[in-house]
Amino acid sequence: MQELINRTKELLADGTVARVLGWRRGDLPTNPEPAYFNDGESLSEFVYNGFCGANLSKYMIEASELDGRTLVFLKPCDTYSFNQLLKENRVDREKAYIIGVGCKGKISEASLNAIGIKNVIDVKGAELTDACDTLTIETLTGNTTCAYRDAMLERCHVCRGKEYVVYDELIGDSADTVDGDRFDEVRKIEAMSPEERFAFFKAELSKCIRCNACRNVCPACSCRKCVFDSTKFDSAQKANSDSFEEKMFHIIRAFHVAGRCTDCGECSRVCPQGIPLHLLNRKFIKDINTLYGDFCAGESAEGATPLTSFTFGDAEPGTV
Amino acid sequence: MYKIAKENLPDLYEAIAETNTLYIPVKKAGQTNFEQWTRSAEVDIKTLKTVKSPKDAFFPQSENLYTCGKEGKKITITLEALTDESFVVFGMKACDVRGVEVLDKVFLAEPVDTFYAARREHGIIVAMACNEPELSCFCKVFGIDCTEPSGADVITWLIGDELFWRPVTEKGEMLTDSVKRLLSDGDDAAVEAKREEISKIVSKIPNMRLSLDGWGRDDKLERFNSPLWEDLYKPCIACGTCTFVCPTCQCYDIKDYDTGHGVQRYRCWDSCMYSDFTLMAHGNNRTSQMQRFRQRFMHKLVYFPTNNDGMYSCVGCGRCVNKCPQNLNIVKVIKAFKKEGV
Amino acid sequence: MQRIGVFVCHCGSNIAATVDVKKVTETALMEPGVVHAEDYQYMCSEAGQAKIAAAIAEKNLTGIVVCSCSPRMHETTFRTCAERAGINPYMVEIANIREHCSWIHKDVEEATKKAVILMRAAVAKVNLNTPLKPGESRVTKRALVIGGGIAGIQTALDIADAGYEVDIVEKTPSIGGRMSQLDKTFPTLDCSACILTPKMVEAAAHDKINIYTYSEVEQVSGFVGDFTVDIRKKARSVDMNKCTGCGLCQEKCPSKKTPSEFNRGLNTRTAIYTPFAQAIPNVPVIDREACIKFKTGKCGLCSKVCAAGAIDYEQKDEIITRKYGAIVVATGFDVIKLDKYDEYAYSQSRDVITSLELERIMNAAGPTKGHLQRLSDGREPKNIVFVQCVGSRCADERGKSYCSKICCMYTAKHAMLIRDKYPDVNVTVFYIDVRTPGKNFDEFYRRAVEEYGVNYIKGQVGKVCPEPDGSLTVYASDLLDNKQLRMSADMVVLAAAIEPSASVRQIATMLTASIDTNNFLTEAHPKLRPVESPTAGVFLSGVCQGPKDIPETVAQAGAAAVKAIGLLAKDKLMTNPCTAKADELMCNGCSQCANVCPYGAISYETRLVMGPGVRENRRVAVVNNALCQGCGACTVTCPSGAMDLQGFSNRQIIAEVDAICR
Amino acid sequence: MPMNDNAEFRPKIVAFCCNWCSYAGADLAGSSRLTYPADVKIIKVPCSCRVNPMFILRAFEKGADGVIMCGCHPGDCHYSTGNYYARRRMTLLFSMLDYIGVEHGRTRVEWVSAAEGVKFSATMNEFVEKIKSLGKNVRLGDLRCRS
Amino acid sequence: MNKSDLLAEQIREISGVNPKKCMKCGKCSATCPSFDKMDIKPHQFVSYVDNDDIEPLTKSKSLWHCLSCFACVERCPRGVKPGKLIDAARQIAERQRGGDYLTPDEIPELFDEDTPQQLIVSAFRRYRK
Repeated sequence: MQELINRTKELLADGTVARVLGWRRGDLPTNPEPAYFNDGESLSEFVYNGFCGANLSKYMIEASELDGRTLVFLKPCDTYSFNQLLKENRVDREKAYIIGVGCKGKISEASLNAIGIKNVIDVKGAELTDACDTLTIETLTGNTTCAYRDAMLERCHVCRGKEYVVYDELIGDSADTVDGDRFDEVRKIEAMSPEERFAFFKAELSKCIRCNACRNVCPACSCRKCVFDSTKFDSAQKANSDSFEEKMFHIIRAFHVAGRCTDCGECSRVCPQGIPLHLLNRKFIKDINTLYGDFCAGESAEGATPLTSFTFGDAEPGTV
Repeated sequence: MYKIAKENLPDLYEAIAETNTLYIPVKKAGQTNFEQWTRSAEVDIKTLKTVKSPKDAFFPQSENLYTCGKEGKKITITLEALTDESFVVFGMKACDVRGVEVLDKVFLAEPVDTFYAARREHGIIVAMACNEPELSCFCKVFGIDCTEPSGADVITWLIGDELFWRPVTEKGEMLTDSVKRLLSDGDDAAVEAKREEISKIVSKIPNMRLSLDGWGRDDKLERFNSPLWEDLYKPCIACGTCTFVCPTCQCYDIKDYDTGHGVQRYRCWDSCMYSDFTLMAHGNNRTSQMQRFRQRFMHKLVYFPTNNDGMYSCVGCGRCVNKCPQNLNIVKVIKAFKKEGV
Repeated sequence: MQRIGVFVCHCGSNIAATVDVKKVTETALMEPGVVHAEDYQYMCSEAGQAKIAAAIAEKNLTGIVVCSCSPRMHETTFRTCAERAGINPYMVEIANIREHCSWIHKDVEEATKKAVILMRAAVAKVNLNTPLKPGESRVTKRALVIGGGIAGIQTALDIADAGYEVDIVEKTPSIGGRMSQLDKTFPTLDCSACILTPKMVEAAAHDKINIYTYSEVEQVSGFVGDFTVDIRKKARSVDMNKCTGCGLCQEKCPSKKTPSEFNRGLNTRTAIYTPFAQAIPNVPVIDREACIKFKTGKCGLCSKVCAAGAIDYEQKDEIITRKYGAIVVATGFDVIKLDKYDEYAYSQSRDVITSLELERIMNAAGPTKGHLQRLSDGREPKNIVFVQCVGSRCADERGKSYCSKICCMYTAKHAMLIRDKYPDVNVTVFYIDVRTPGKNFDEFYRRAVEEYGVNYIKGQVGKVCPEPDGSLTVYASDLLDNKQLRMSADMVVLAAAIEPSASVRQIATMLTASIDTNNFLTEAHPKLRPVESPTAGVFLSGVCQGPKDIPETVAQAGAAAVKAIGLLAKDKLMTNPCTAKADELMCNGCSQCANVCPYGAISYETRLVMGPGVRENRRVAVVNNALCQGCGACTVTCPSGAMDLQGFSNRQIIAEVDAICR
Repeated sequence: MPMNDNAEFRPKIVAFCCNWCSYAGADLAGSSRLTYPADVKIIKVPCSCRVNPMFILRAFEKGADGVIMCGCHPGDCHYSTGNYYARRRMTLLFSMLDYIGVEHGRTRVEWVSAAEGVKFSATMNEFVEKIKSLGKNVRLGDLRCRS
Repeated sequence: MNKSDLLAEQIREISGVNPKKCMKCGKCSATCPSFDKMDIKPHQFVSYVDNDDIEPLTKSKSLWHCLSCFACVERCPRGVKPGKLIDAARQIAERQRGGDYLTPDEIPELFDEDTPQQLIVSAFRRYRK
């Protein structure tokens, strides 16, 4: 982390960048927040560790409107999101100074809660310089430890790799965190009967409270004004009606990012109701890969997406 | 004081549900929220905080106001009936109950919101003391005692293998009478011991000692004009999570739904985080996310107490602390101002 | 709020017998926005239209719904009627209660119910209609003709005679095309050169015609009335202005081994060459791949002998960019390759030739000076066999499924000419069918049989075997005698199928003109618009559209010219108003819509966007109305819904969906 | 609306037809008097690529029991490429509907040319039968529209 | 369907050939090596099948003169493949006679030195199970 701060101070001092977009220490060890730093002094609050899961690429839309370059820290998977935004002219490459930061998998309080660890006062073992295999945790009710892996976000278990597709420089090491196939969950659902599938999604989606966090955090959902907020389609964007609206919203949300979704997993990370929203996005990714050839959104900032291209012999609807 | 063995709780639910609609924390697809009880529901009264607050029981996320029907050129208008049957909300925590009191200030003041008033009249609150307050809790800051919720009709404590039950209002007594066959006499001492135990946990939680210096009705424009907001709002992604999980957020929007045979006019929660919040024909009076972000906290910590005898419209439940996608929350805001000494 | 009038047509009994039109009319009055409804026997009649006009005037109608036959029948009628009565034509919608209702349902109650729903959907749509105005675009008064064969020449002449500038682009060094390779033409046996050359000269001399030979179309952008075309003028290495056409360079050129394209490779040409004597322009080109100077840097003989100093080895390709209002494609044809027809021994024996090669052999300016002889040994053949339908009417991938149309006639011509000039040569024609639809065509064929003694045998040739003695054995059927024939021949002539020029695919892509599975350009309508491409402003002339003989080609060339003239005669064009439109405030400038636009109608601009609380420079999508054809692909690609289609807007379609589902 | 349980189930079916091929195909079915059930109601769109997945979901939300989209045969699109995009969009959408447990067969795409009146009619007959066999759409509808 | 129609249908099925595609050019008969020995010529075979006139075919000597060289199959411009029709008719004739499938082991005993090689190959092809 100190290396990051030192390098950042240099870049601020020599005028290469006007500001820094990174993470600020929270009031608890588990809740750092995305933040801008305008000078070397404020960097004393800078933090980068396992809890810094937020994908900062979407903030670069706004930062592209500011004067001067913004230094942004992107994890390997975040660079795909940035590249996709670049492809859609939503960010300005010239306005960004990208430091690719190492990633050993991201953890969250919610994941700790899920394994019964609550009220976390202090955590050791989640720094980039740590081995990141065990977390030593102090809680309100006593001390405990757990495997780093067990506190990891779902997306890190199926991480696509630690490649950076766009950057200006790289700092820090990454570690292989993969221990699953990212389409396994999708396959599991596909193997269910239609009735089971319907029951599964009904239970999950009926929890939706239409807070729009999934949409607003999504780097592919970068519309200035979402179609669900416009009057053109006459859709209620904030009322949960427990019948069809949620399904419509989630299907269309996933459809609109099909071929553009980099599978960054932010939607599932932020859902207050723990809906596995990535399962919808991944279904499209899996279909696209199967039907139209492997495609990885964000890998390149050029070229058409699967839904803006075609071949003469494409599969017919309803046959797959 | 009464008590009932934990294993007999299903009978209690059944008994309550005989004469009331029962809302209780139910676990569905991994998350616990207040829902209408059914025999097959997986009741979960152990989870401290439901994702959404029980606010829905009195002020649903969306509810019909009236329905216009149309046949040919004939138009009919049917008002939505007011709640006229009693219901019980079981397991509300002290902060949640205070949340309802905050809503009362808004909806029961003139002009009275009849939909809300009817629900308040027919609703019976069975509150439950918090067994294990969490690190994100800061109810004490607002004078709430989570060991003994106030404002409820019945207070309960989960102690060991038993649920202790104390009716405190007339409504509470009536409900108690209807289920008395399932209850036995309880012992105040056990409750006092439990309260003591809980208080010890509370004393260990740093945020319970949060200072509200400078907030409340004294402040006028100083905080409003602070440059700190510009920095604080930045990570906000303008989702409605904080407002939708909040037990006191009371803003709503009124919309029409075209059913094809007419129109349903309904209201649904709105969020001050949304760009169309208070959008009017001429445009919006808060045009930036900073302004909307500021509104939320100024409202809870300054405007509301100013208008309501010092009552804050935050109850320290800490749901927003847990759920904000980017880890922003009211505690951080309070701390930031404290640190800057504004 | 609209004031809508609903007009329900009985269509005699076509609708009224199955749909209770009175009921539809009454129900219409209940619909939101409807202030008038009436029914009538024939809405499309004068009287019916008068009723609509009267109602518009009396009730101040702002929108019209006509419940009648398919909009494909009378939408224009009713729109025109509305326009005359003073409301925007695009405020009219048709509820198709005939083709989609009364004609397919029998039960009156059921059909009436459906008619009511279709009416409702149309009313719901009209409630959201907005007046649309066709845009205008300017017309560049110049035409481009791609291809300089007889089709292109004739089209260019006709357009030029009407007073418009025309450019011809021809990829070979001379105009003239396939017709210049022919010896005589059927059914009159005119000398091809005698009738073609004057046309070539006329085109070259015409002050409105500009010819680019040895040139190719490189890029096309724009749209009807306003195409921008890049033409690559390949380096000729000879200065067109200086060259006198004396031909000395060709005489002296030491590189003489290149097969002559004009003579179908039957003889050779020099590296600096004009394809044929009457070439226009009569200026040679240097084939840089064959030229010794270009290959080795030595030689330069042509430059030395050229008194005019016209040789320019340094010349470079030149790109000419020009604007055109209309484009005519006249890219012509080629004969198919026969390498897959081993049974006919085309690649094994030099005495098995194609008909086009025979044309060159028969031509006085050809490789044999017009003397009929075997290419293997120069002997005059005694027995000639013609094989019809080689690769035509073929179901497999070796050939073409279609009939090449011209072979029957030219084979009769060849047979006749040979028998005329060499009466002792035996000529046998194997045919499957003899197809002679055309003026004086069958008479021509009969003359070949009756007067010239050509031996026509019904049956196909199965194989041709070259024998060691140089003769050819032909195995064939005689279907009428139910015999198998084995005959010896000195020469076999194959009527190879014709196919569109290979370059047409690329040109079609550039023009976004559609093409069929055989690479023929598709016409806008097979019967009613046979010389227009579906792409506005692009016209078709000659064999690029389908097999044709010379008279047909010339006729079509004239027709294409007339269509082009009709376009060029307009000062401005009205464009389809149902085009896409981007809502600036919602547009992200993400460029996804441009990816799916087949017309390149979407571009991006950074411009000041203003709205409630918004005042900033943004990159936004801009639709060129003249280019947009209104397909709507962009509207679905756009995630924010910023892109919408006028006349078929999201809200309109949703209103129809809602009306139907309610 | 009182529902007679004994009444035969009459599905609501929305058919999106492109202006150039399928709408004309439907016209041809009409002029050839080739019947198909009145349950099918056609909405004209310029091209199959104009059909937004939201239209299809909207139809279901508002009470449709089946939605079919017809366009020019691949390769014959009036706008050259529209139906190719439509094909990919619908393939993915249908697969997603299947994934969330909606009965297979409530949605369909069929390519119908202007000359295929017979095919249009046959397709619609088939589709109505299929929807009848699937019964009322309960998985995607909005209860508010049933009142 | 009468017997002859049924047989014609069977032939079409066995051969996988649609005789309707024939344009009557006669190219099949043009190079048939056994043409002279055949009573019904290859091109006629197609029209017999097309006319559902099967009886004469199954009795025809042509069946046993066809070498299955498949020149007609290769060269037919319409993909009608008369050779396959003959082959199919031959199978039907075999079946009518009660002749059963041969096993590959039986075949070597049945041919002598004059048997063309192609016949052996086609026998394998035809009589395999």
